[in-house]
Amino acid sequence: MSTVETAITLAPKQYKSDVKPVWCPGCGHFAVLNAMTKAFSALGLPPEQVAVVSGIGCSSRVPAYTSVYGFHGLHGRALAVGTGLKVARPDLTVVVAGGDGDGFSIGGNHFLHACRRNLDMTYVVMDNEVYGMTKGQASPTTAADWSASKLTPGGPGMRPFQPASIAVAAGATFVARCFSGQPNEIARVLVEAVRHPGFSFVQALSPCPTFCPEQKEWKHVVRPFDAEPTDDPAEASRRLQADDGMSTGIVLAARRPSWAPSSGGASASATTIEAIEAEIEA
Amino acid sequence: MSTVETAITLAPKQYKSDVKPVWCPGCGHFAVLNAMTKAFSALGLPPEQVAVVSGIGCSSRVPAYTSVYGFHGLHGRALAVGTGLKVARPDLTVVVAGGDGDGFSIGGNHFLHACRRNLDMTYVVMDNEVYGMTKGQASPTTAADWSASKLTPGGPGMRPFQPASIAVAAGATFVARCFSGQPNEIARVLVEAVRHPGFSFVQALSPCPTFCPEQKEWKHVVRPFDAEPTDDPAEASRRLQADDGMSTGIVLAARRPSWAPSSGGASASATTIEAIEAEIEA
Amino acid sequence: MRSTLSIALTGSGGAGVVTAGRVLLDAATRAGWYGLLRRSSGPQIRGGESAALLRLGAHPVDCLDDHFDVLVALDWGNIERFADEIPLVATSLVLSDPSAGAVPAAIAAKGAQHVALPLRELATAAERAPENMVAAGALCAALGVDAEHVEACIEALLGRKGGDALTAAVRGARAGAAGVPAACADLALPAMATRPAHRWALSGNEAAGLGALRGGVRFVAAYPITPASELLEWLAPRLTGLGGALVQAEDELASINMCLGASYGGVPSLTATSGPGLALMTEGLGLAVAGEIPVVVVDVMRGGPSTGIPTKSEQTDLDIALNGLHGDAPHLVLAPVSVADCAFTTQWAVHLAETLQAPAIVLSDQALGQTRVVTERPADVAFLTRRRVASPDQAEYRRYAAGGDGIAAMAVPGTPGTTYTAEGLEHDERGTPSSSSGHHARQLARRTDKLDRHDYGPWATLVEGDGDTAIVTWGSTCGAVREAAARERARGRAVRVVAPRLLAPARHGEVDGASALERALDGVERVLVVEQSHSRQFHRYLRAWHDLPRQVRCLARPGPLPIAPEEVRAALGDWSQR
Amino acid sequence: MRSTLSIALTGSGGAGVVTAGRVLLDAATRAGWYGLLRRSSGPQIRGGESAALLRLGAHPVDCLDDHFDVLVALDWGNIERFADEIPLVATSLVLSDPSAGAVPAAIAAKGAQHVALPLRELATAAERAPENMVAAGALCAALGVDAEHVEACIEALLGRKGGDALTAAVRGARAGAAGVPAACADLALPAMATRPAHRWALSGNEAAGLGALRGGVRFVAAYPITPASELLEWLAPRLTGLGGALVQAEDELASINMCLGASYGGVPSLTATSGPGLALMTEGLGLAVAGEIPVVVVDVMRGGPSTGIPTKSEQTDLDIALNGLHGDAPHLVLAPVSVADCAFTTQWAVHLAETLQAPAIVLSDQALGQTRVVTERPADVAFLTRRRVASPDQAEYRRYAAGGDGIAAMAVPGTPGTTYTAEGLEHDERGTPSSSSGHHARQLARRTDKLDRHDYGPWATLVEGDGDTAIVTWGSTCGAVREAAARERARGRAVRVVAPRLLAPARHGEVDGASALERALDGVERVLVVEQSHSRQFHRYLRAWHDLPRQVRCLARPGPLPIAPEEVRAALGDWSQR
Amino acid sequence: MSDNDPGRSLPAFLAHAVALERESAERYRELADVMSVHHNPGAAALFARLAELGELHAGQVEARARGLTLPSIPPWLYQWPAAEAPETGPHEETHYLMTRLEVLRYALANEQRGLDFYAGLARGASEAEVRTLAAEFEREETHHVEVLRAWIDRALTDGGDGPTPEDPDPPNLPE
Ligand SMILES: Cc1ncc(C[n+]2csc(CCOP(=O)(O)OP(=O)(O)O)c2C)c(N)n1
Ligand SMILES: Cc1ncc(C[n+]2csc(CCOP(=O)(O)OP(=O)(O)O)c2C)c(N)n1
Ligand code: SF4
Ligand code: SF4
Ligand SMILES: [Mg+2]
Ligand SMILES: [Mg+2]
Repeated sequence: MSTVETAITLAPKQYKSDVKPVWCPGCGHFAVLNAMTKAFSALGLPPEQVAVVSGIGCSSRVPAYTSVYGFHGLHGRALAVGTGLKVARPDLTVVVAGGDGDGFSIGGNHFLHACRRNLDMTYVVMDNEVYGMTKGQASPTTAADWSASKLTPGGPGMRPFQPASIAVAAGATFVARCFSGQPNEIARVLVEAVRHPGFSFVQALSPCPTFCPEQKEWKHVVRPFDAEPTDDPAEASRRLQADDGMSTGIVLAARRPSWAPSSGGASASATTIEAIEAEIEA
Repeated sequence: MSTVETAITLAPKQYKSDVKPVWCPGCGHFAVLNAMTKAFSALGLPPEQVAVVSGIGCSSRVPAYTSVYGFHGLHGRALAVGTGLKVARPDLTVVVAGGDGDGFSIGGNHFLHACRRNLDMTYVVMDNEVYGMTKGQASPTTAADWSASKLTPGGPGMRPFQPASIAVAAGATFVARCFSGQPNEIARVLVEAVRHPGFSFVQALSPCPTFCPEQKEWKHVVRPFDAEPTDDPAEASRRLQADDGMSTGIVLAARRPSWAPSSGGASASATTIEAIEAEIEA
Repeated sequence: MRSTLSIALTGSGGAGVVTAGRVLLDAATRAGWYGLLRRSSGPQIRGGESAALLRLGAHPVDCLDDHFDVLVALDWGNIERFADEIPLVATSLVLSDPSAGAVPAAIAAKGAQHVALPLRELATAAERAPENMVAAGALCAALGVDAEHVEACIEALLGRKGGDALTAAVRGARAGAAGVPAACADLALPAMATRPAHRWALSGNEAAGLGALRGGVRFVAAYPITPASELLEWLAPRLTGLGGALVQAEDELASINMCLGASYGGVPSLTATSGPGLALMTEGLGLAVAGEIPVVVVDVMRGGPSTGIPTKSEQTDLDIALNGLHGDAPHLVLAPVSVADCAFTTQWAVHLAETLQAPAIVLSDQALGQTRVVTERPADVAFLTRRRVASPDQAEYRRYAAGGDGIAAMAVPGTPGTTYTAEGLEHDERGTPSSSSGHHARQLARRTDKLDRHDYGPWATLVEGDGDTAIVTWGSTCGAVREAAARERARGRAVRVVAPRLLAPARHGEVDGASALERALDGVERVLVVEQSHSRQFHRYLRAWHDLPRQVRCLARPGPLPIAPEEVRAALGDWSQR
Repeated sequence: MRSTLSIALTGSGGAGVVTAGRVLLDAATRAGWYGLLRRSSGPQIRGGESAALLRLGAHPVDCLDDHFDVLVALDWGNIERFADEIPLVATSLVLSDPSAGAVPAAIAAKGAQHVALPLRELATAAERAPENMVAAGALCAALGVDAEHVEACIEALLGRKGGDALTAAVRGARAGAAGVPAACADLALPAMATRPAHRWALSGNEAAGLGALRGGVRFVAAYPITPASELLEWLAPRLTGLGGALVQAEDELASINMCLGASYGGVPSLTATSGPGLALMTEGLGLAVAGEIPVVVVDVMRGGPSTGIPTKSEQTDLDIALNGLHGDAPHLVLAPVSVADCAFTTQWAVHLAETLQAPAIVLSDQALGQTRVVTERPADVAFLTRRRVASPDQAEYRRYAAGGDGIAAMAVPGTPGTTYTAEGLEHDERGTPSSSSGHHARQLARRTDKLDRHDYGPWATLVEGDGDTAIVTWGSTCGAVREAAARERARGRAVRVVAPRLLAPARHGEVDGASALERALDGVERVLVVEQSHSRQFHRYLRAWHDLPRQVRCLARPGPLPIAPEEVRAALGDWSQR
Repeated sequence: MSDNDPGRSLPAFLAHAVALERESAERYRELADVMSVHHNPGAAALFARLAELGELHAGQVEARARGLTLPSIPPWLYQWPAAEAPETGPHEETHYLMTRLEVLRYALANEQRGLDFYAGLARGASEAEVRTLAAEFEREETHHVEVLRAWIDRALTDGGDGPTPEDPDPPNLPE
């Protein structure tokens, strides 16, 4: 990110493609996209070594807007795609991105199991507490009394999903929250997240002015966590439970071995097809 | 359980059907079945007012072994079926039952959302840390180094899923753990769970001697939680995180409104089909 | 004088195209005409280019016409995107404001007449009235709609926005009416008796919702997806009003299984989705087959495969609806034959699912679901049979034992003496799991036969006209096909239209080995199959299940452009000369 | 002397039926015979009743025979469950220990000869040797297998259990051999040259696993399900050995999407499942179609619908495999024609998926997957084409643009200058989402044509014999059909057997408008369709996609009982007389 | 919960005695069923016999309670020395290949726990009536124990069933 570009270091905008986002002007997702490109630049990653994988939703449109390898998959299945990719190609930097509906509603199971599996990849959820793409229905993170959706006229009527707490309980080793109003801070967190050896989860609060104009207020409410990141899940969980969901920063950065196909030391006798065939000989 | 049976009180065995379980002798699931019938009896529930809903697995065979209404559904979808049933028929006592594979692997998403929705029903998971029905593969709760399954020859290699912690993080209002070696205690917990006005989750440690003979040791390891149930999720979560997964008893019993279709006060103008049709008149 | 008039309004974000189109439709309705309004838009959530595609007429209209008589461009933003969707001919008028720039090549190439409509000037003169209302006012005036109707509609639509917006809109409409270009002189539609009773205005999605309620649905669980969400949004408050419930589920796996739970509990249940969601529901539907649990899924189809083209119509979920369940899983598949028929077909689907204790899939599509029509009040048939319920206190209740019609009595939880376990494993008559070949064969046969042998009455197949040439079609393409046939008839050529409303069980209504569809084709020598699919899904369905006459042609074309009446006539080709 | 011999061993929990069957098969193999072993069991996890169903022969055998020559009952526990599965005739021998009780009615009714085999006595005399080994020893001796072979097999199978168990087993086998009842005198099979080279013993599941590895699969993600789990369990350690990976996923939605991620990453990927799991994968398969991502799914079919009959075979996932994807979603569907062919067909499926950048479903079933055969080493074809990979550093890489064969070059992440986004929305050639009718039509056509026009070589359709009567079948029923045809030919009647190994694209290999299958039926006047399904899924597939001769009969019967050669001959009926 | 203390009131004691016998009989019946499902006819027959005897004893104890109003005690409030009623055999000690000798030893352990339970009350109950009746039940249980010992001896002398057999077959995959 120096002013003089070297051959290896690309400027953030070189991580953007020439596809113009269809996002509404004012959408928080722009800031997350920008932060992502800044983080890739700061990390000095060659674009071809990075893959951004997503599901379906406004936020999930992000891969096409980057100049790295992209995968715009199915609603809710981004983490599964990312998992397969990372296991098959551990050399790549895999960033999975999407929305709160994609990740916590239909994709909730993969979220749980990705946290547990602790593969070395990063998951960024642009949380606007709404289904933007399908015209403003309540998502798992929507407030119980948000009554703007015709589908839930009286509001969803239940406690919002708490992504960071659940990530910790499910075994994520890196958990952070940030806000699209602070893109450079997102970039910083993303750099840490990508560097973290294991599964890193970043909840990026990212307003949807179209369906949730009230989220304009967020900028007045967010504030940094009042403590440094901990490496103790129990402590992280305590902090998160005491929080109103609007504190930002890295909460947890713990070490735990990442899952690998051969973990536990499988005793693979045959290492060639011929050897395997020999076992079948009658 | 008085010697003189009254018309209303049925003995536990009257909640059993005449279908003989196919479970292996020694399976922990017998004790959970027995505890369930004891709980129904202690609660004085008429069998026709109770529905037991399950998925697929050895544990999920339980509905047919009871004399109440039963639903043996799809692998992983029991909670969704239970949710629909309870919303449509709030007058019934709905108990959802199944295994750790059914509930935490394929069914993980419904588990998260059922905890959050907090409908007034009970979910019992017979946790044997294995897929019994499909011949002993690792489940989410299997220890990282359990190498008895050919599918994961070196062991699953990841941190086991922590059902109770996740339930708390996801918003369950009643969380308990018990052990099939103590069926009367399970019955007690189930009675509390059914009485709890909201979603109650009971993790019943239930050994699978066929695929996990080592679980015979569990009886020497389980012990009651060293504190009374709390009504504070943060405290429950702290206790669970400090625990090795082998303490039993009710951990959390909190109050939070149960979801109801009209919660939040939907403004339903039309209350007859005719009135609705009148709106359509051109 | 023309009997229908087709108008396209286009413009980019904020131009108010959709509202103008709605004013036009509503005003024409008050003037006694029928009509339909279809919307097309770009991928942006807000502010994208959009088009309101209208057709108004002296009689009910079920499809867009081959071309538009008038295109009113509020501006030219991204008009290329709609060039395909708005066919114009030499007699068509293109109305636009010269100050918005010259007519772009994509439109100019169509060779229509260009007419200046100085929207900006008129609007500015009317104290900055909204241009879209100027356009609406001008069009209404050209059509011959009384100003009184126009203003009443504007008030009904914009009333809640309050005074200023409303009066500005009315000013705009008046300014437009005053400024109708001379070239628009012969756009007038025949005068009608105004405001007839029993005329309804609704979209196919709303109609399907109404059908569900009429059919007795009181539980819905669903997950939002385009273009089905509006059906659900329409239902949500109304279900609550009727004492039912709608659950927004965490995903489609949950929605279908929640429906099964509620239906098991005795409450008729429904979910709505589109292709990707249906794909997630097939396992649940299989359980509904095996466990004999009534449930209805309305699939509002969109362009496929995969995420495909979510906002556009196609008839390509036929394959998955018919054959997407694993195992031998007989179930019901129905398709409405018009926008308004979404009400009847959905109501009937609920009735059949409940009566036959089987899942029913209703194949609507974006073109039906999101098109708003003004039409006669759709039929409300009072079906007599309902779910067969077990009587209490039976000595040996056998859930899966049935008499001659193959339909077993289903106990409702809460009933004493009939407890049982609903079962997705193969089972004996009591429901106890069994892998015996005898139990399997008997239950398979019963589950098939109860559907095949049911008497579906006159609704199963729509048959219009006669003659030895037939056009066989289904779903949303029925509109264009019926219109094409009408045009043929007007030219003195007999053409039969055959459209199954009940697609599965395909071999229902057999008489002497001939299926209902085969009988509808009695005496037919030539069949033109019309469908909106690339892989000829409907044609393959017909071949697989029915014996067709030897001469078969197929007009199968994918979405998103609708199939037009003249396209159908063209496909008849030399058959049309006979 | 008979050329094949069929033996059923039955017994309840702990009787060791399966192990005895395995000893018999292995010993017969060492003696130079071919054979197969199928297992059938009750619903208990352990200790349930089970049956080992064997057929041994002087030539390879691909199916069970019409009846069994010998039934050895180690005990009579729950034998009724198997009564259907073990047809006996008057010449069959029923061997059982009189001390286990009289032959139960279900067996006695079959009219076979009862022979006393005093298992308990022999076992006790042999110092409490295991009875199952006594039975195995007796049978091997009756067949004429050298004791040396028998003991070598026992050692190979039980060696790891250690000394005592092993010596007891050997004692048992010897005692059995010494006690062969006189009635067993003519069970001997023709003597063979022993231990021939290149003979393999494997189950269909293992064969499919081997085919996957041979095809280059190095990534597998899957969720356990009967009867596919063994395929995965076989693969897990071997994949690791080859430097690949197997991920046990949280569910089938995850497994298919993990495979897509790995395949997108350039690594050939596969998953295996059964009906319920396949139902959960169709959305992912649709993405593989739209995004053109190679992937293979082996569906080991079991009885349906829903959870159905998990342990038994049926061919009823054909519908969902062919038509279970929403939208127009052309893909590959293949079916092995024998147990051993699971290797070739799976390998070929990987090759085709990779070459054509499309998902391939391999339809195996429980009868193929869980049957162990002794056979010739299956072919290992070295296919030349592989995934077409984009070359680095392109000025304007267009992922979805292709030349004449319709196959675009797919960039592997890590390659500089070819970054792109794999897309499930409809898109232009670059992959940018588009709802244009032109892009849609072109991509749909290309995705269809690349499959239809590919040259599949000689493997697509198995054709055996000639004549104007054909039996058309697929998958696991090929064994019985080929045997029935062979019997017809032995009687001097020409019968053609036609079995598509490649079911979709159905219209591949067209010459002058005739599909490969239609050409295989050239000159055929009568077709008997044979399949194991109640709803005639294969028959409907044939009707939908191909023009059949006018005379068609159909032998369609659901599982779980296998279709036997004589059942096929009976279905030929009067056609067999010509 | 002194109301439920079997040592402090005769009705509470009898409630315990009834539950002890009933639950034991039900468990034996359950085991007889599961053994028959798993084709262990020998074990199934023995468990069925034990269930019959258990039902008989339960009937006898119930007869002793006739005329009294017993407290209605929820399962978890019985004051058992361990998790379950003393004569209720634990599931985890059963397996499908159980020999008859193993079944008898299993039953013996159950009866022995019953005996110990009554013996404890015969000495330690605060209520005299309870002590008397407990002593009587103790004698009854002693008899059961002796009978079982005799059965075991007989089984041993006729060779028993030999060592616990091993299932040579792999398990099954039902779903
Ligand atoms: C299987 C399936 N179900 C439903 C949909 C419809 N759908 C598309 S995006 C979306 C929600 C997106 O919300 P979120 O992930 O929060 O993203 P946002 O648009 O808010 O950024 C839904 C429900 C779909 N595409 N596929
Ligand atoms: C969609 C689907 N996938 C997989 C299966 C196979 N299956 C049946 S039961 C089971 C696991 C059961 O494990 P668990 O829930 O822990 O129950 P247990 O048998 O251990 O009591 C699996 C994977 C299935 N029936 N359906
Ligand atoms: S709808 Fe909301 S989330 Fe979607 S692009 Fe617009 S502002 Fe962003
Ligand atoms: S396999 Fe395990 S879980 Fe299943 S019945 Fe047997 S012991 Fe129980
Ligand atoms: Mg969102
Ligand atoms: Mg389990």
